Amino acid sequence: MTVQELPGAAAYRPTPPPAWRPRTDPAPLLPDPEPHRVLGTGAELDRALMLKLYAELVRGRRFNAQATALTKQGRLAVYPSSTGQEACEVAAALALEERDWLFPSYRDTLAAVARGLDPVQALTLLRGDWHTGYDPREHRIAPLCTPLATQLPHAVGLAHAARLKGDDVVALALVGDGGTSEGDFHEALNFAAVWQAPVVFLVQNNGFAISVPLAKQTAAPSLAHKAVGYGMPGRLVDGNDAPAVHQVLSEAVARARRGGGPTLIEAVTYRMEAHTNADDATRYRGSAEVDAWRDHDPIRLLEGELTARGLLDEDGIRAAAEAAETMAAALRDQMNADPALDPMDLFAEVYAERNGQLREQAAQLRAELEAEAR
Amino acid sequence: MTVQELPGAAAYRPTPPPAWRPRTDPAPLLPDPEPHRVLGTGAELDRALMLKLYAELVRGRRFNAQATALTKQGRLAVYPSSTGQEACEVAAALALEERDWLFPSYRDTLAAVARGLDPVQALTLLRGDWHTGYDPREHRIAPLCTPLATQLPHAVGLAHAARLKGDDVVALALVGDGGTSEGDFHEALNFAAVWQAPVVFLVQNNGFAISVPLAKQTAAPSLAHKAVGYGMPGRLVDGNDAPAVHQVLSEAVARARRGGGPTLIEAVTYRMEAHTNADDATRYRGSAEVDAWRDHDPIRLLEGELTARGLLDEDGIRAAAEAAETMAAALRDQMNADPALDPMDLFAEVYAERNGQLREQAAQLRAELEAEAR
Amino acid sequence: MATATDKKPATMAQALQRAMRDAMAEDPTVHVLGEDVGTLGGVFRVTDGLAKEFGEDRCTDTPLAEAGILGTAVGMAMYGLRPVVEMQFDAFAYPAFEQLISHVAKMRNRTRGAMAMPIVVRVPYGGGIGGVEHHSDSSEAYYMATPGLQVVTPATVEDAYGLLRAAIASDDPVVFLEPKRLYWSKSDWSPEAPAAVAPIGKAVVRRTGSSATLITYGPSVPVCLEAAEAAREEGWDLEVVDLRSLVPFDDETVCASVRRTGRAVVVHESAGFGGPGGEIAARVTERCFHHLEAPVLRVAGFDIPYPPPMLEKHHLPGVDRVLDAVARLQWEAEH
Amino acid sequence: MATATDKKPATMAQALQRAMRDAMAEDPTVHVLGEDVGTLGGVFRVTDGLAKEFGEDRCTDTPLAEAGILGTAVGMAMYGLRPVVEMQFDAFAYPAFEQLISHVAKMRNRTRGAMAMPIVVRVPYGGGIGGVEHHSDSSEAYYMATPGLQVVTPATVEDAYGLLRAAIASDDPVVFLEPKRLYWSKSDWSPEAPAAVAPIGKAVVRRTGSSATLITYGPSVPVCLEAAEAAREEGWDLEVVDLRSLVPFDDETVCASVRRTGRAVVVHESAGFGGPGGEIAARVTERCFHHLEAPVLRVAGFDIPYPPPMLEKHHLPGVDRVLDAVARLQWEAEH
Ligand SMILES: Cc1ncc(C[n+]2csc(CCOP(=O)(O)OP(=O)(O)O)c2C)c(N)n1
Ligand SMILES: Cc1ncc(C[n+]2csc(CCOP(=O)(O)OP(=O)(O)O)c2C)c(N)n1
Ligand SMILES: [Mg+2]
Ligand SMILES: [Mg+2]
Repeated sequence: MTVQELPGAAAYRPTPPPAWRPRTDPAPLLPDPEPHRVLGTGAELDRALMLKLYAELVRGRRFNAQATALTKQGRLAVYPSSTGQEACEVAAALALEERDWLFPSYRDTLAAVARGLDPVQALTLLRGDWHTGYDPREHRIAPLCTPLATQLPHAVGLAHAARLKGDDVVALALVGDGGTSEGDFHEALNFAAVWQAPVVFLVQNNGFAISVPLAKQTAAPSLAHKAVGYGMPGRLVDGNDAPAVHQVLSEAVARARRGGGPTLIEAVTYRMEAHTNADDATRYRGSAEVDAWRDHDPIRLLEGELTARGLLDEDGIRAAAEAAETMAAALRDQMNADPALDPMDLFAEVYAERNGQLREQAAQLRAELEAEAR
Repeated sequence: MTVQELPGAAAYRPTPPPAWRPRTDPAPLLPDPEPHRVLGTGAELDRALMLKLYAELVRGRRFNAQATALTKQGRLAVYPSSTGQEACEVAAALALEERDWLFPSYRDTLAAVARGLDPVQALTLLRGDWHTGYDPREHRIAPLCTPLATQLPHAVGLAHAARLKGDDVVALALVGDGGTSEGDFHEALNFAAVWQAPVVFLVQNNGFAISVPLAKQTAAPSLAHKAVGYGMPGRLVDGNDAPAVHQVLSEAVARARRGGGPTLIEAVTYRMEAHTNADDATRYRGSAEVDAWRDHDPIRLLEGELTARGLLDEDGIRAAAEAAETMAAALRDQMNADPALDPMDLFAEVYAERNGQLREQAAQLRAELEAEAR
Repeated sequence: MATATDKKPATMAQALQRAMRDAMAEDPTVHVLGEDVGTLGGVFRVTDGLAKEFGEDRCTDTPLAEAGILGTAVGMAMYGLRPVVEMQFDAFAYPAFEQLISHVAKMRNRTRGAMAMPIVVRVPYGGGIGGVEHHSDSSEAYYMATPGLQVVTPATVEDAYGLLRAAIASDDPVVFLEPKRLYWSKSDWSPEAPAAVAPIGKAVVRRTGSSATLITYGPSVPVCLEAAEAAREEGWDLEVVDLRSLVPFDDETVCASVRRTGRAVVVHESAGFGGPGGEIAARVTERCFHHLEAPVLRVAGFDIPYPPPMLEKHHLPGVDRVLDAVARLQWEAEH
Repeated sequence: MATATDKKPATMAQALQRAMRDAMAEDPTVHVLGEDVGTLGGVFRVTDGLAKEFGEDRCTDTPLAEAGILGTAVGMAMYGLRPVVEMQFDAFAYPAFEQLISHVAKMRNRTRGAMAMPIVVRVPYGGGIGGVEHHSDSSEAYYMATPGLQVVTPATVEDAYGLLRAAIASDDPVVFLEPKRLYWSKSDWSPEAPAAVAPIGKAVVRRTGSSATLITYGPSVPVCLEAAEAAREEGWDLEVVDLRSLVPFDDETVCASVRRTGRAVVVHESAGFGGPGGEIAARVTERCFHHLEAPVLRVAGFDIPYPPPMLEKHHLPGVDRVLDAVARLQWEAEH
């Protein structure tokens, strides 16, 4: 299936594909490049890795479902689900070494959890008892980032600093298709290429930035083509083919680690749910398009292939489902407990030391709280 | 001469050229693309146009020299000379129709003057008696723009508005090599491509952003390649070959005018003088590099070709030089007169109507001025 | 004019939508642009239906880039259009800061009036909606400190309509701050009935009183009105001034009130330090010093990054904090 | 310590360079980055020689993109470095606004202290150097209004060194505002002699006096000192307080002075409306109301875009305007 054949392709790709190549180009690039795939190509598969990917995909989908359910129960303020995009989330987490850094966006709770972060800590931001719920240095996961694309220069700076220090640490930064339009995307990729920083940029092209389809976002033949303008390699991958995403990411990470510089990867995927629980996706896309993507579902794809190859059987499927249920039940229980809140935390860590006015204000709040308590 | 053979090429191009192409690219782009040329290629030349270009180049160089001299005499606060880049400046002005718009940067006084703007009005900003010295709407020249790359989205917005209105107006925006690193460059090109706005972006790659050479600015094989990531055509042109710049610009303007959308053009040129009169270029580049570029001087190139073809003779050369001298003498005289200044102008046109505090402040200044006058 | 039967409850979000719709219908140069403003009608539905009614060229979903949005709006204004730009949330207007400060605010002055910037930048602002970080900033201090901008914020449904009409009609740029938590506030103002344009630069006395003046705007207006009600029990008769326009500032209305009451508290949600309240307190003091029985006090958000949803209620200035400040207006010394 | 013979005149630009050099020598995690800071040594030569001495990895010419510079500095700080970022001019810091407000200022708080941001953002600011538009903004109000930032500005050569050392040593972000027109001001402080670190958050009384207090900072300090000299002829003995640190604000020193003198004028170059003076006047009034014989007055730049070079002298607060304000401090009523 080429990108043009994907469900909703019209929204995905400008039609007709624009003429784009510089005059000095002796040969045209593919106007509709075929993304890299593994599943269905007969490529050899590492069984342990595939089963791990599979288990994490299943767990990830269940996690998304549980988190969305928690919004309905008022246990989360908001949840931007990555259902449909689990292959990207999980592959991102698994492609990294322990010492590497992940720079997630607000949609990438799952990548953080798949990396091993405690789910409650990962969900703190969206529950609303604090902002970042974990120590980024401990987990080498930067704060889930809301201002779009602003995490990308952070990843570059960190990777650059690590390289200067002689550490072979790689930074992987996640961003959406919409985020590629921001100035920070441009500046980050340019710095990365000039500094040959060990950083990998993964664009999850899920077709939409809230309601805005990719065709209104860019006229480029693919987001991977944006790599050209920075002098770095660009890769296009089927974002629902978990082994493919893992492979492309792993290659890029390895390349960065051995001093080969940054890579831009576009993973073509689809956001199956609304932007967040607060969004109404029916306002901007039809259910036929969503349904068509179900045929290209990342779990279904991997499950089908592994089953066909005899690498996975009914038992394995059941075991993965059960493990996911156990995780979900535990998460539900944990999230059903009210978090401990201390209003005085408002003044904690604004600065290393409270200045005069913060001392005054803290005293005021304390007095108010004491008066209330009386 | 390929770009690699240009003087100072090491600073111009990263060595070795980085691998840049997306995996789906079936054929490599030229890692060191050859810029488009006219002079020396035997192409047919339009005599009237060539002589006009020639006269303007000579006038332009003289203008730059005069303006720099005026800084020494304290008649200009600062002057960023475009000596060495006259082919770009002049071609930009001549490639536009009367109804088109020019969006110059702070270095492009010459383009504005070559378009017909009164030199004193064009120099007002740099003399310092006011900011923009002319009515942009009257001349269809946006204010000379200092914050880098910020004029690019303006050009896109104007071109888009014109197209919506049904006017066949094209906007030409000028920016430097350094300016391509700014987020506004990225956002402007992206908007232009998505909207298919009738706008042309001309990057004058003069090798430096103040002291920073291009190799520290980008790792791309050429700045023209940046077009790829926006889905627009990219063109690379020898920026010292005036007919070539004019040709490439004219084609892009024509394309934009007939609804074909935006084009990005990189013109490879060289800033022969310091960044401004206040800069000391010896701190960051050797005189050998500068001298080598004299062989590729835009006036010399055109003069040589026109003479060789018998389109220009000694008389013609003398006439152009004399016209330039006349212009310079007039400019000197005009600029030697102190501009009329009215301090009360501070409060003019902050808003359409002065608000209360501005009325108070204006009254205060008026009282001060009256007290001084007594 | 509206008849009584036209009237039905309308929300502030609807009033804003109606203001744009009426302006677009009257003036073909009015264009709306921003992220998700077209098909979706904006994340707060403030532009709902505009793309359908006026076409995507008049109400345009842009690429996701705020500097690009405002920068292209500058170019559109240069060609004679009147762009109304939506920034999705307060903190997401920051990428457009350079365009706003260095171009939008200065263009008329730079060009000696040749090129005005009739641009409205709509910014949903403030907290109280349970938003996660970066969704609840009160950024008015940045805009107030920038000569060349007008800064306006409605507190009522009627003013939302009237001020936005005035902002779109203004030949100078307006940062139009929309209090997010009042988007769904209602009144019996009818979106079907023609409504008055509210003048920019005029504060309004929302409640008359004689003991002290509460000077406030936007999301804090309802808080102050509630506080004024509660204060009656304590024997204070509070006047509430809704500034509506931070720039230009209506010294006349504010000072007339303070001279009468002799005491004032400025109330806003934005952080106190370096916030609007400093300017307001300072200018009221400069102008009314000998009428003041006590220093002008300020009740504001704490000087901290906006808190997470579960803690925001401790940060936001509420009725009690307003009353506490009123109590500190040195009544004993006088009474 | 320095001996008398060490001493030779040094400029503020040299003192700043020396502060970075000393910090870089002492602490290998200190990195300087910005446009033209390497080979050229910065357009004001403040980083002169650092790339040569410490290598290009420690003092780095970046691509031309301010958000990228500050954004990568955030990442470097995440990995334990202490970046010192140079913004080339005040107005060219605006593209980095989002990174500054949404990340630099908030990161410590967002992460409950796990991730501090020991970043210094050096911003040459203010006018008086004949710069064309966009080269003379006074942007301190924006930074002051942002909780999480410290905002510091030296007025003397010694403080330039001492405050920059303190800023680099601070675990929290500092916007370090350098008054451009004082870059070449001199003192007999020797760049070769070790100098004291000046504490952030402490104002200093530059001149003692009893009639009234001039509260000022940065480029306006010399103006106020000159005004104080001139005021002697009129019989006023003026105290001059140099704030040095706008955030944190030294209420103690300022209020002690105002309580003593009973009168105050805030002087700064930034536009008056919404500028630092409002906050300062308001907090001084809140804290010293009953000691005040007159309202705290403000002398500031006009509320206009910064003027072109030939007109800037009419905009900048000078000695006469300061004396006029002092004269308006209601002396008759008291004397
Ligand atoms: C600078 C900025 N502007 C606007 C927003 C509001 N916003 C949040 S998510 C979003 C859409 C992002 O789309 P995309 O980058 O494709 O990521 P996705 O949500 O599809 O994962 C927008 C506009 C923001 N968070 N930050
Ligand atoms: C946003 C912004 N950042 C920094 C500057 C300061 N500055 C002025 S010119 C310049 C170099 C520009 O280089 P380039 O874009 O190559 O243009 P050139 O000067 O070579 O014509 C810099 C850094 C500025 N004007 N605007
Ligand atoms: Mg998306
Ligand atoms: Mg250049």
